[in-house]
Amino acid sequence: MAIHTVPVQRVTIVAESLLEERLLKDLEAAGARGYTLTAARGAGARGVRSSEWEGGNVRIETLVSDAVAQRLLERLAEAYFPHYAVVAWVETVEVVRGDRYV
Amino acid sequence: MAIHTVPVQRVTIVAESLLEERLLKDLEAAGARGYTLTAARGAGARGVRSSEWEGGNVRIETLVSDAVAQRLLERLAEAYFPHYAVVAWVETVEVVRGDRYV
Amino acid sequence: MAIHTVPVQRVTIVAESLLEERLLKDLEAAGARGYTLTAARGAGARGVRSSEWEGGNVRIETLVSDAVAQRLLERLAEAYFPHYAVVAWVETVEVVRGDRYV
Amino acid sequence: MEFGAALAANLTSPPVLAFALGFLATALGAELKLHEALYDALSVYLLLAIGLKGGVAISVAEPGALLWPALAALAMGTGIPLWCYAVLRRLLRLGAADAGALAAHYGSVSAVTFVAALQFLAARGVPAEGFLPALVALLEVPAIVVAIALARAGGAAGGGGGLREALHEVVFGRSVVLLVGGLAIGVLTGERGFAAVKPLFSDLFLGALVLFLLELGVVASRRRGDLRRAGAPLVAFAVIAPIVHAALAALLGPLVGLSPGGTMVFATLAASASYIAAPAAVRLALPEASPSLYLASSLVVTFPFNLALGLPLYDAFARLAHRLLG
Amino acid sequence: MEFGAALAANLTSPPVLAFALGFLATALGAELKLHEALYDALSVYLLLAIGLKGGVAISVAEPGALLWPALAALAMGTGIPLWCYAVLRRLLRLGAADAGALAAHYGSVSAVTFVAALQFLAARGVPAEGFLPALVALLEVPAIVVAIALARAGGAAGGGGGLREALHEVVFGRSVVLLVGGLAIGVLTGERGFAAVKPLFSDLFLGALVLFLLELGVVASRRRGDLRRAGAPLVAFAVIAPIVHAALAALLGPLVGLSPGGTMVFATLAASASYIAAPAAVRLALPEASPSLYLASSLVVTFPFNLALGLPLYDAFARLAHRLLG
Amino acid sequence: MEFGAALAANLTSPPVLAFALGFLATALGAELKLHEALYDALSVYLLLAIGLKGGVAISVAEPGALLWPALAALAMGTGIPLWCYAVLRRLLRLGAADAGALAAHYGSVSAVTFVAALQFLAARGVPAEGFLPALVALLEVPAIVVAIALARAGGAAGGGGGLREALHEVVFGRSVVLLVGGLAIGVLTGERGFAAVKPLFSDLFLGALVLFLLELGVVASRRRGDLRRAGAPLVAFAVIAPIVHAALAALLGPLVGLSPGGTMVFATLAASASYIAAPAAVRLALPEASPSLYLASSLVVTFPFNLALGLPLYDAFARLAHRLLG
Ligand SMILES: Nc1ncnc2c1ncn2[C@@H]1O[C@H](COP(=O)(O)O)[C@@H](O)[C@H]1O
Ligand SMILES: Nc1ncnc2c1ncn2[C@@H]1O[C@H](COP(=O)(O)O)[C@@H](O)[C@H]1O
Ligand SMILES: Nc1ncnc2c1ncn2[C@@H]1O[C@H](COP(=O)(O)O)[C@@H](O)[C@H]1O
Ligand code: NA
Ligand code: NA
Ligand code: NA
Repeated sequence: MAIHTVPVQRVTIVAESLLEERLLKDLEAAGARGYTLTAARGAGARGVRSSEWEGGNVRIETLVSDAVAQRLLERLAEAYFPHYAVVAWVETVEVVRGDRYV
Repeated sequence: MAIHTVPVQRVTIVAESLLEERLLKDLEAAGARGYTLTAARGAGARGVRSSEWEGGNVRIETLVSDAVAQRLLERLAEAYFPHYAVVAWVETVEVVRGDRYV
Repeated sequence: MAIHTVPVQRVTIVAESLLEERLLKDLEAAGARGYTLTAARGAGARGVRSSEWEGGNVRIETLVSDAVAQRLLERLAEAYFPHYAVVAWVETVEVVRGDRYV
Repeated sequence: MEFGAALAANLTSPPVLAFALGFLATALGAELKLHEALYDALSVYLLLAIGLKGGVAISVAEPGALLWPALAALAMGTGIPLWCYAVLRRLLRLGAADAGALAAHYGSVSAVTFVAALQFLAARGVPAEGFLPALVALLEVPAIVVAIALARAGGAAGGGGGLREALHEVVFGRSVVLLVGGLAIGVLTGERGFAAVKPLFSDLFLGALVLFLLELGVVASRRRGDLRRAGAPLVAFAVIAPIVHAALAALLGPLVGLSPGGTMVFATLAASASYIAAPAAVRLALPEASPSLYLASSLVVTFPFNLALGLPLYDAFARLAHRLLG
Repeated sequence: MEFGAALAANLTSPPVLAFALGFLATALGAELKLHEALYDALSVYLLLAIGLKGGVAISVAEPGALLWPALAALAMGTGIPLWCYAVLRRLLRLGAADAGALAAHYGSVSAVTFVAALQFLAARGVPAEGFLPALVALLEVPAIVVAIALARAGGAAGGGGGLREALHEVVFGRSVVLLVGGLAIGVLTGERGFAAVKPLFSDLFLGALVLFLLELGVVASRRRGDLRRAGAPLVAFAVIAPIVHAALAALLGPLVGLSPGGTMVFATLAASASYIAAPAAVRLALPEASPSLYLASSLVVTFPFNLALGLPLYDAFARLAHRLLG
Repeated sequence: MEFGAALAANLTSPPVLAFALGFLATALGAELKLHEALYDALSVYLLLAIGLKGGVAISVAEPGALLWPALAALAMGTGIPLWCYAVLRRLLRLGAADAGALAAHYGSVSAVTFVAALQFLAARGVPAEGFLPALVALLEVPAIVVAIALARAGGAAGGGGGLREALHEVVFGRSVVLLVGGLAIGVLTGERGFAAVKPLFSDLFLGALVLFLLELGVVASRRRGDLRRAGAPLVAFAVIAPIVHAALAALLGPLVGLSPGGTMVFATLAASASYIAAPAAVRLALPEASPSLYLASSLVVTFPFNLALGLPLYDAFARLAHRLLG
C-alpha cells in the first residue's frame, strides 16, 4: 500500500539577503502557505562581490500550486529582476500531505 | 562519450532541528546510504515562530532507491506528521556513480 | 499571459569544503555562469566523521546548459571521484531569464 | 522601604534594562536578534562559569554543608511538578500533555534567573553559599522526568521517542553537562587553578549576562503574541506559581541551614521556570503539548516577572523567613 | 612637528596595523575573513559599548550642554548630502541614483571611525565630551533620508519598497537601535550600574576594535578591484570631501561650545562615510545605484584615509580652530 | 619528586581538565560541540594573541638572539619528516601517501600545545624567551613541504592540485598569516601600543584556551573510534616519536643559547604534531592518505599525551640538558 503523494510546484528563489523581508511578504501575497530558507553565497552576472559585504544571499524554497507559482514568478520578474540580484527556478516534485500546499 | 548517469529518488525532508538525531536514525533504518544536511528556517501551517527558540529547522536531502524512498515516507507519515513540524517531498534526479545509492 | 520559462540543467555538487576553491574554478572552466553555495554537513560511503574536523561540506548548485552539465560531470568524475568525498546529481528545472545560463 | 529601594535599584540594573531594550526594540519592529553562534557562545560561557565558580567554592567549603540543602532541592524538584500538574488539570482544565509540559517547566529551573539572583545579592554585598550552583544542577532534571511521567500516565501520547530519549536529552543536555563539568573542574583545580582563568570566567560575567538578556528580551518579545493564545488563567498561573514556590522555598531555607543570601537564591530557583532544558525535553516526549503555551508562560511572563519584581520580593521573603525561623 | 609625531604614533597603533594586516594579507591571497558570526558579535558589542559609555557620561553631564552640538550635527547631516549631491551630479556627471547614493554615505557617519577618533584622543590624554556618542546617533539617519529624497526627485527609480521602507531600515536598523538603546541604558543605570559591566564593555573595547579592523581590512581589500570602476575623479572626491567636511566641522566646534577634543571628534564624524547603515538603505531605496561605486569610495578610500591620515589631520584642524575662534 | 609535583599540578590545571571534560562528556553521549563560529573566533584570537605578544617581546629583545634558535628550528623542521617518513615506511610498512601525511604532521607543530607549554612555565614562574612564537611560525611550514615532496617522490598520486596548491595552503593559511601578522604588529606597535589591547589579548588568554581545549576534547573523542583503524604500532609511534623529538630538541636548546624555559618550549614544539595546518595541506596534496590515520595519531594520541604527560616530562628533559650542557 504505497503512500499517497501529489505533484506540486517547487519554486526556488536565490536573492541578496537584504530582500528577505520583502520577498517573504510577496510570497504570502502570492498565496504560498509556507517556505524554507537557507543562508547562501553565490556568484552570477553581477559578480561574486556585491553581495558579500551586504550579508550574502538567501535561498528560499516554497511548495505551491501551479497558479501560485505563476503569480510568484510574475511578481519577481516585475519587481526584482530589473535591479536586484535575484534568480528563480521551478520544478515539479511529489509531496506527502499535498493538501497543505494548494 | 557522454558520462553515465542513473535515475534515483531524491527525498528532501524539512523538520524542526530537535528531531535531527531521530530522523537520521530513521534514514539509516529505511536503508539510505548517505545524506546531506543544511541548517534552515521556515514557516508553514504551524507558523514561523514555534521553531525559532528551539533552534530552527534542518533540511535533509538523501539520494535513495524507489523502495527506500517509499519506506522513508511511510515512516515519516506514521511517526512525525501527526505532531511535529515536518515536510517532505520527492523528485527523480540523475546521479553519477548511481551504484552508491541503491 | 503566462511568464516565459526555459528548461536548463541544475547540477548539485556536495563536496568536502576544502575543495571549494578548486571546484569553483572547475565550474568556471566548464562554462557555468553562476552558482549558489550553502554550508552543509553529511554522511556517505566515507562516513560521517572525516569531514567534521576539516570544516564540513559545501553544497553547490549551478544552472547550466546540457553541454556544460556534461563537461562538469566529466571533470568531477576524473578529478575528484577517485579520492575525495564528492557527490553530484542533475535535474532539469524551468528558469525565468533563461538566456543568462546558457 | 527597603523593598522599594531594592526594587528601584534592580529595575535600573544593566541586565534588566538590557532585557527591556530587547523586548521594546523588537516590539517596535527593530531586528536585534543576535547571531545564533553568539547566543550559543554566551550560554556555554555562562553555564561553565557558574559551574567553575561553584566548584571552586565547594573545594574550600566544609564537606556536609551541601547535604540538607540538596535534599530540600530534590524535594522541591519533585513536589512542584506534582502540585502544578494537579492544579493545571483541575483548575485550568488543561489536557494531560499541556499540564505535564507546564509542570516540567515550573519544576525545573532557569540558570539565567539564578545568575541574576547572585548578581542581585552581590550588588548589595550580601554573601551567599558558594555551593549554590550545585543546586541548579540538582533541580534541573528531576522535575522534567516526574512531569513527563505524570502526563504519560494521564494519557498523553509519546512522540515515538519515549521517556528514555527525553531523559537522555536533559541529563546529557548541554546545561547539565556544562554545569556539572564546570563544578568538577572547579573542585579539582581549586582557587589556585581558577586564578589564571578568572579574568574571563569571573570579571566578564555580568557583561556577558547583559548580552544574553538582550537576546532573551528579543525572543520573549517575538513570542508576546502567544500570550493571547495562553489566556488570562495561564498568565495568572505564571505569576502566582513562582510567588508560591518562592515562599515555600524561603521557609525551607533557614530550616536546612542556608544563610539569608542562600535562602533568597534558593527561593528564586524554586520560582524560576526553565526555558531551555525543559522545552527541548518536552517537545520530544510530549509532542502534543503546545509550545505556545509553555513558552509564553515561562519566557514571556514568569522570566521577566522574576527578573524585575521577583528578585527583590524573594529577597524580602528570605529575610522575613530568617527573622521568623532563623 | 606635533602633527608628524601624532601621525607616526597613529600609523603604528594596533587598530591601524590590524587594518593593514587584513588588507595586505588578502591582497596576497590569504583567507583571513572572520566568521560572519564574529563580525556580527563585534559590531553588536562595539555599538552597545559606545552607547553605554555615552549614556553614563550624559547621566553625569549638565543638562543643556548637548543642545548646540546637536543642532550643529543636524545642520551638517542635512547640509553635506545637499552639496555632495550637487557636486557629484554637476562636476562628476553621475546619474541621480549614484549621486544620491554617495551623498547618503558621506552625509551619514562611520561608528568605527568615531571610535578610532576617541582612541586617538585617549592615547594622547586629551579629554572629550562624554555625550559625543549621541551625535553619532543623530548624524546617522538624516543624511540618508535627504539624499534618497534628492535622488528620487532627480529621477532615480525606487526599488519597489519606497522611501518609507528605507527610512524604517535606518531608524530601526541595528546601529541606531543599539546606539540609542545603549545610551538609554547608560543614562538609567549611571556610573554605579556601569561599574559591574565595565570589564566587558570598557576594558576590552580597544582589543575588540582591533579584531573588527582586521575584518574591515579584509573586506576593503576584496573590494579594491572596484577602484578602477570608480575612476580617478571619484577617488579624488573620496579624499577631498572628508577634508572639506572636517574643516567645516572644526570651525563649527568652538562656536557650539565643544572642547578641542570634542571638536576633533566632531570633525572626524563629519569626515567619515557610512559603510553599514547607508549601503543597506540605499540598496533598498536606490537599487539602480552601483554598489561598486559607493562601497569603493567609502570603504576602500575614505575609511582608510581617515583612519591613517585623517585622525592626526583633523586633530590639527581642531586645535587650529580653537586657537582662531576659541 | 619535582616531576611528580609538576605532573600533578598539570593534570589539575583548567586547560587539561577542560580537555578531559570534552572528551568524557562526548564519550558518554553528550553533545558539547561548540558552534563552529566560536571555534573559529577562538583560533583567530589565540593565534593573533600569540603573535602579538611575541612581537612585543622581539621589539625589546637584542637583535641576533633569534638567529641560532631559528636555525635549530629549521633543522628540526626538515629533519623530523625525513626520519619519520623512513621509519613509517620501513618499520610500520605504510604506503607513501600515509607515511608522508604522518611525517608532515609530526614535523609541523601545534600552536595550542605551544601555548600550553608557555602556561606551564608561567604557572611555575619560569621565564622563557619572548621570541619563541617566531619559532612556531618557522616550524609550521617546512616539514609539510618536505613530507609531501617525499611522498610524491615515493609514488603517491597528487590530488590534481599539486604541491604548489598545498604550499599556498600552508604559507597563506590562517595560522601562519595570523602568527606572522601578529608578530609584525607587535614589533611595530611595541609595549606602548600593546598596553591598550592587553586586557583582551593577554588577560583573557588562558580562559580562551580553556574553551578551545574543551572543543578539542570533543573532537578528539569523536575520533577515538579511529584508533582501532590506526592500530597498535601507529599508536606506539604517536607516543614514542614525540618523546624522541623532545629529547633531541632539549639537547639542542642549550647549544643554541636557549634558557631552560626556552629549551622546554622548544622541546615541546618538536614533540607536538600539527592538527590544523597539516591536515588541510595533506588532504589537498595527498588525497590517497587516510585522514583516520593522521588525525587519530596527532589528535587522539599525541596531543593529549603531550598536554597531560609531555609537558612535565619535557620540562625535566630541558632541565637535565641544561645541567649536562649548560
Ligand atoms: N547560473 C546560476 N546557477 C546558480 N545560481 C546562480 C546562477 N546565477 C546566479 N545565481 C545566484 O543568484 C545570485 C544573483 O545572481 P546575479 O543577479 O546573476 O548576480 C548569485 O549570487 C547566485 O547565488
Ligand atoms: N509550502 C511550503 N514550502 C516549503 N517549505 C515549507 C512549506 N510548508 C512548510 N514548510 C517547511 O516545513 C516546516 C514545518 O512546517 P509546518 O509543519 O507546516 O509548520 C516549516 O518551518 C518550513 O520550513
Ligand atoms: N545518498 C546520499 N544522499 C545525499 N547526500 C549524500 C549521499 N551520499 C553522500 N552524500 C553527501 O556527499 C558527501 C560525501 O559522500 P561520501 O564521499 O560518500 O562520503 C557526504 O558527506 C554527504 O554530504
Ligand atoms: Na522552578
Ligand atoms: Na560624514
Ligand atoms: Na613537531
